[in-house]
Amino acid sequence: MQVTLLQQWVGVAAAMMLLVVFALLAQRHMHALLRWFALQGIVLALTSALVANVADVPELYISAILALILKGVLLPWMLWRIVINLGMHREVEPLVNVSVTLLIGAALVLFSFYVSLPIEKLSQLVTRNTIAIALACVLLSMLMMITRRKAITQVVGFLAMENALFFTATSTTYGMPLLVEIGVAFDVLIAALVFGLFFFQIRKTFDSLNLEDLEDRQ
Amino acid sequence: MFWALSAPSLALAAFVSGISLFGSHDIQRRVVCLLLVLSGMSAVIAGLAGLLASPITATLPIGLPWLPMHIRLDGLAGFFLLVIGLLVSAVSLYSMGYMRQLAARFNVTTLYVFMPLFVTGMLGVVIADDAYSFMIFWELMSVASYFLVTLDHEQDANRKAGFLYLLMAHLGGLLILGSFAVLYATSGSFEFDVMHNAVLTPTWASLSFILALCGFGMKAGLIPFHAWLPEAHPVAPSNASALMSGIMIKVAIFGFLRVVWDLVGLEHAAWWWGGLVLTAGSSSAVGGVLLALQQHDLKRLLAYHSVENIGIIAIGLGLGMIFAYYDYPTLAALGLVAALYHTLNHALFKGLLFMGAGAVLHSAHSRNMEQLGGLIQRMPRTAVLFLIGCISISALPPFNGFVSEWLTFQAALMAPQLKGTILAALIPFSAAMLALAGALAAACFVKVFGIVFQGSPRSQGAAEAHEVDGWMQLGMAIPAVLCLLLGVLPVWMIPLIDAVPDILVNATLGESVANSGWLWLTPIAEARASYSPIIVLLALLLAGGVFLFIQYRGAVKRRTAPWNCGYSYPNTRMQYTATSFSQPLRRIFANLYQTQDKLLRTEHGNTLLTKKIHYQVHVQDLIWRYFYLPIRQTIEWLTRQVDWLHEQQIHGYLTFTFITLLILLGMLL
Amino acid sequence: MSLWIWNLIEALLIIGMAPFTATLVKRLKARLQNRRGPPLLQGYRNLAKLFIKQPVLASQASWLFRAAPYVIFAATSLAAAIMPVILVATPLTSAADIIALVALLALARFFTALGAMDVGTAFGGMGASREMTFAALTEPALLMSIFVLSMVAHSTNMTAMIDIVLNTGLGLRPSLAFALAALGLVTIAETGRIPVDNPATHLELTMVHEAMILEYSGRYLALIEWANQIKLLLFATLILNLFFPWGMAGSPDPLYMVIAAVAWFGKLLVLFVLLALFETWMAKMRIFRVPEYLGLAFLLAILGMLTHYILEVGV
Amino acid sequence: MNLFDLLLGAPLITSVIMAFMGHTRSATSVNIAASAIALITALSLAYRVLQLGSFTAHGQLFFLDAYNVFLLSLTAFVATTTAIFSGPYMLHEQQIGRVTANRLRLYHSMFQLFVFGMYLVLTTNNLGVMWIALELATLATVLLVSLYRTPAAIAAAWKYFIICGVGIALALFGTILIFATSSDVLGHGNDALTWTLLYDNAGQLAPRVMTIAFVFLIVGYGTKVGLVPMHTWLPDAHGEGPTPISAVLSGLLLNIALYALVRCKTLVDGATQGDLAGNLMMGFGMLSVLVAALSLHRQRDVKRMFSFSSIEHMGLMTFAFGIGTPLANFAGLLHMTAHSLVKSGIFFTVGHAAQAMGTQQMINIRGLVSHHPGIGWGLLIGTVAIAGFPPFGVFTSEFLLFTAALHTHPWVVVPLLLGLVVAFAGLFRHVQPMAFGVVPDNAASIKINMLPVYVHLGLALILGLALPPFLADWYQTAAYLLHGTAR
Repeated sequence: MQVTLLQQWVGVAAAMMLLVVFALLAQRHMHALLRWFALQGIVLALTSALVANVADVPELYISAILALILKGVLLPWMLWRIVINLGMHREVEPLVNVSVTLLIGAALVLFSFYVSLPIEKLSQLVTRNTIAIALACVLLSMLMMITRRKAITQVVGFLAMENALFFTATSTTYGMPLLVEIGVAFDVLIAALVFGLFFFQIRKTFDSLNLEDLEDRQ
Repeated sequence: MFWALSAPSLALAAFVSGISLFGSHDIQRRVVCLLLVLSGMSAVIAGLAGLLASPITATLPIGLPWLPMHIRLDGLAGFFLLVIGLLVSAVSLYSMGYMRQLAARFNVTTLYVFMPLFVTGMLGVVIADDAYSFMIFWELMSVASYFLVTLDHEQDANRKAGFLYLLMAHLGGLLILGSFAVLYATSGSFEFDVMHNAVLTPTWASLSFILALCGFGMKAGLIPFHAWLPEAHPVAPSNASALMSGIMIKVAIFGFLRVVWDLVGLEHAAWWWGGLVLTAGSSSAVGGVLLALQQHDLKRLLAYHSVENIGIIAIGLGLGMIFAYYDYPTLAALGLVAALYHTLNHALFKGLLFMGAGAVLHSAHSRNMEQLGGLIQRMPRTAVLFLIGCISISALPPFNGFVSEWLTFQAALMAPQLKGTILAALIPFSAAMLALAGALAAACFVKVFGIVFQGSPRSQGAAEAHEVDGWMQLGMAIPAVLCLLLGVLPVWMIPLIDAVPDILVNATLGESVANSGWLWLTPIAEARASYSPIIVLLALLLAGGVFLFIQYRGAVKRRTAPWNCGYSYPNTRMQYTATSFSQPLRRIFANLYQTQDKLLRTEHGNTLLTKKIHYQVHVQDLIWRYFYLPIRQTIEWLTRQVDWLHEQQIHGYLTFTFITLLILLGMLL
Repeated sequence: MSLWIWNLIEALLIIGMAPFTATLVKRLKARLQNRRGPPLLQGYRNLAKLFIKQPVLASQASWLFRAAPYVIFAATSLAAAIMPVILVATPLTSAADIIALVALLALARFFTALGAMDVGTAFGGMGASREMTFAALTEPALLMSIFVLSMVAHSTNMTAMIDIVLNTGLGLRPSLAFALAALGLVTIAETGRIPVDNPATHLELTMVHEAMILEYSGRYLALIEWANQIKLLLFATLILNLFFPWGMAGSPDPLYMVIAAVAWFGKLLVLFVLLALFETWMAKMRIFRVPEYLGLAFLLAILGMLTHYILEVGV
Repeated sequence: MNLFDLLLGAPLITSVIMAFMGHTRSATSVNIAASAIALITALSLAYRVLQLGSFTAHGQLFFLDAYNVFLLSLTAFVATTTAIFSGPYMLHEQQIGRVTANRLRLYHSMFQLFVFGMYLVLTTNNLGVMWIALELATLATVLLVSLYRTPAAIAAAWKYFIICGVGIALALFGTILIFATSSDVLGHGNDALTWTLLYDNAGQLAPRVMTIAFVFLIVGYGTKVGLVPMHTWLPDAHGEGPTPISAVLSGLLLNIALYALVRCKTLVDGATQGDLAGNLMMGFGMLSVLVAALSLHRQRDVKRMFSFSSIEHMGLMTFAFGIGTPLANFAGLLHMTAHSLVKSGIFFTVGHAAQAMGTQQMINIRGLVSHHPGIGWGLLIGTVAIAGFPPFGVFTSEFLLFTAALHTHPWVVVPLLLGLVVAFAGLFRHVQPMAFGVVPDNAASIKINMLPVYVHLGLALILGLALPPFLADWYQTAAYLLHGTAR
């Protein structure tokens, strides 16, 4: 089947998503991390718009716009304000040094490629080859949550994982039914609100966002 | 079947009244004890009906929808109903008096609530005819008796004993559940008669046998699993421990018979089944009595003796199983009847002894034999009843203990029929163990009676002891009289028991016992062996009576101080104590005990003279060190390893999820 | 009915002969120590004296102390009555077999110990404790040694056991030899003879049986002493009739009875000479050497049983 | 006004009202009233199912069959009893100053939101909506767990939120995969996620993809069920949250998560025709029973200990559904009901005990039987019931489970038996000193409301002794439904 130009663009967008997730893994500074997170939201919106165009599924445009507003603009801005007025010091202390994390990330991509091989063979969708990348994004964002010391970076990891899931939805199934899509977006929004609520609490009681202090209360 | 149902329902009525009437203790006591006595009576009648009439089955609407509760009243259930009924009625009469004084010290409502439940549980187990209701009543019995054991839960030792008791009961219950599950897996149904006719492969049959032996052995107190029994029984109030020691371990024997002999069926038996039960029995017999000898707590001593007597019953069962395997049905019937006869005897004299111990505890306020003594003058009637109990348990002629031991010896002497198998050599050795256990039991009960009742009182409590009230004496008199009757009239009792071997090994002793008249007991054949208890009793009375008559007109007796090599008047401290009485045996069997002795010596100024000396020895069971502690330590070690899992931080927990996901995905490649 | 009367006569014979045989043993021992020893009827005179004397009781002795001698005497004399002495087939043997005999002796011992504990002195406690300890070790050996014979005879009925030895020539049987040795050792322990316990002494440290009956006096002491003498004669007859029954009367006509009586008394004489020799040759063992002695007896009995299985069951 | 709207509307509306209503004594009564309305609607729905058998509403969006109807009525019943129990309990907490007035307002509205989430999970027919409802319920419980605002409570809530968030995200990935394969068969709309349609033509779904989806689902929903190694959030969430929440969390939320997992398992079984899904669940179940049993021994906090007991029982249920035969499913369903009744009863008692003794550390909780016979005996009988002693329902389900397991995998029963005994030892070793012993001097006497506990234990007793026929019939149809064959 002749691969049209637009389909190639979808492939490029998927590659961009993978690149962004790796960048998130590699960041040292909080501000840079948030900027890349916003970029991820925008790329996500772009891919869903592209897929909507390629597979001519109209509702996908709505979810693309939704993604752009919510994940591209709103969440990063919220996180940015939290970082500013909590006066978080700049750098992100990773538990495991960055180069090792990147190595593990590469291995995970290879692993997710092998795992999703059978899915690609079966699915007739035009965007089937992006499933492997979607799975890789999910695993990488989980890795990001594990290897970060700060509560904020863990939240970013969680939200990156939500983005990866949104991307999976668009790539494997041209987007979930609208009802489900809205529901998921609504849940992510509430989750972000609750995170904000928690940060003030943690700040007030532990006066530091390090996760170690949470533990020694046991 | 009406009586079989009325027994547990009356016990349940007692349970309900126990709960509802918690207002005044007196009414509560009378109502509960009366209902229990009636329940005991109806159990006796049901037992007799079961033994004499043909088996009846019925179903009750409660239970799972597709498995209503089945009940069966056949010979086996009948015999054990008889045993339970006799002792429950006796103990309930005894409790009429005993509970009055107990109410002062403990919250007796729990006793009134859980004693009837305990009796209902036991009655239910005996008449259950499907695995599900058997298990329900079985564990109901365990839980109810747990609450009886922990009645006095202020002391820490009682709680520990209660915990160990319920843990072992639960483990035993699960093992029995395993053996039922094996039978269910092959027969496809829970009802006993379907299980009975199921054909088992040798491996499944042996697995079910092992599970049943361990499960019921744990409840009965066979040697490796007996550790809870001497801890739990002395701690319970005396009427409860009389019931527990008298009947509960017999219900375990019933369970063993029902599962192994009836359901699994001895035709599926392997040759080593009987041998295993025989060795377990003889080691329990000797181990139990050796440990009993070294105790100085009266009720703990009696509890260890329960282990010994269960061993003797197991020897009878083992012999029966061996003969059944080599298909000598009449000899198997002899072994079984010997075991059942001893079950009935033990229920009676152990119940009597525990009630006696309760009376001593009630009036002398101490269980420690070192502080008792001289009670025969202060409690004459209890002393006589206790003496009858001691003679019966030491298997001496006019009383019932001797008859069952005699039958077991006869069964053991049939071993040459087995023509040179290994078991044939094992049997005489177990007969020797039985003889040793019997002789040691006699030594132990001379010590008990001599230290507790004879000599002069060793403490203020013992000095002020007073005779117990009428109800308690009546409660003790019934089993005492029955002990004598069973000792003298076995010829009537054995045909009654015959219904049980008729079901299990379809052979009976009836005709060989009947055809030689009511005077002689000839289990197998006239020439073989015979014993006529009546002639022995008459001859004893005659010989003793003749000289009593001649002597009666003899010179008047004179009373002086006992001979003490001419020194001062002997005081109570010069008497032998429980520890000193068993000192020779402690030295001879030293390597079987784990002794810790304590010597406190206070000098008198310079170090040469001692002002005061106190010596105490405590004997601990070897089984604790080599069987129970290792298990406990491995579990403690495992819990420490698992605890590492929960001391991580949030990263650790996320890694667990992440790694599980990767492993599972990896498995699918 | 005549058999019952013969049985009664035999019983009275044993009970009557008991004091005579006891003094006979004393006299034989005295002869070996070239002393004259007591006149043969001394036993009867002692009993007569004791029966008349006024019994002295301890202040806190209970009814059990007074009842015990009667039970002891009754049990021992019944055990003696069970034992066929002259006639092989006495009716009482079918009423109680060998296990019942051992149990009756155990009953007697039980009440002796209780009598001893009743007074609450150190002697009574010590005697009872030692007696019951040794009894606990002797009884299994005694039972095992008898079981060997009963397995050969396929019955525990004494008449049947004697028949087997009398009529079916058993030939050389090592198991019976072991059983005989075990029974011999057990007899010495059971009747309280020299190596286990010295019947003549009142020394606190060594006496076992004497310590128990220290408090008894008058007619009670007479009954107990008499019971002890019956027990000695009973065990002697047990050894003789079970293992060397030759000469016993098959049927109750007078000629055979006389021969049987003479044979019985002759064998007794030989046995008591051997006993006297053994006692003068041996010294009393330390208390805690006795368990090894009894362990040996138990081992011999078990060996007897195993050899019976391995060698003779096939026969 | 169809029953479903009433069932879902009541808690949603009340949660909004409660958010704005100032905290007055009437708040608890409103809370109880709302739960009562929901209970009545649930029972009438159950009655309708009894008449008509399974039925759908609102155009395949909502759905009731034998499997979720008894769970719905059970959830409604336990939610009502918890509301009744939490009334006086939270007032007492407010009196001793652990909770401020407006936090109680948050408590009531979040409680209703949480109950709404659970009803939605049970009644929805759409896997996507089921996921959303479960996520909503998790968010509600996070706020409830951090109600006391103590450092430990916040740490526990944070841990709960992150671990469950990750877990549920993985479950979403699984749902997306299911949607991917089903959209080829059932078209791109909502039908592709409707469970009834999926169940009917599970055969056409691609087996490979379904297995991968099930891996994500079992890890995802397994975190919510509390299966080991994803269980680590559960002890903290129980230990730090208020007692009514621990009771509802342990009694109901774990059941709901397992309900969702088993729904997906039936689809996977239909697709793969193999027993991979069953074996996975059995593996996780066995691991949970053993690890939970061992970790019971070294606990210090009473609610943490009982949460490990919940993990052990959830392990048993997963094991039962893993076996998959109708008898095992029956045992699993019965165990679900009995466990949630008895466990919530125990948590009520433990709540009272903690209030009476002023602490949750088991070392200084002593002599309950003599201090407060109601609490003491309630705790003892509850522990005996949860340990699986016969007269109660938990024993029946364990009994059936053993016999079912012995049919198919005989040698698996041995570790299970050992696990149960070790668990009993660990549980009773802590409960017995708490119930018995001498009363410590700092014990306060509080107004206790033990009626819900005795009602729960009574129901568990009925389940054990005389299982009502209609309930048994439901279990039977559900068992065969889950086994994939018509009854």
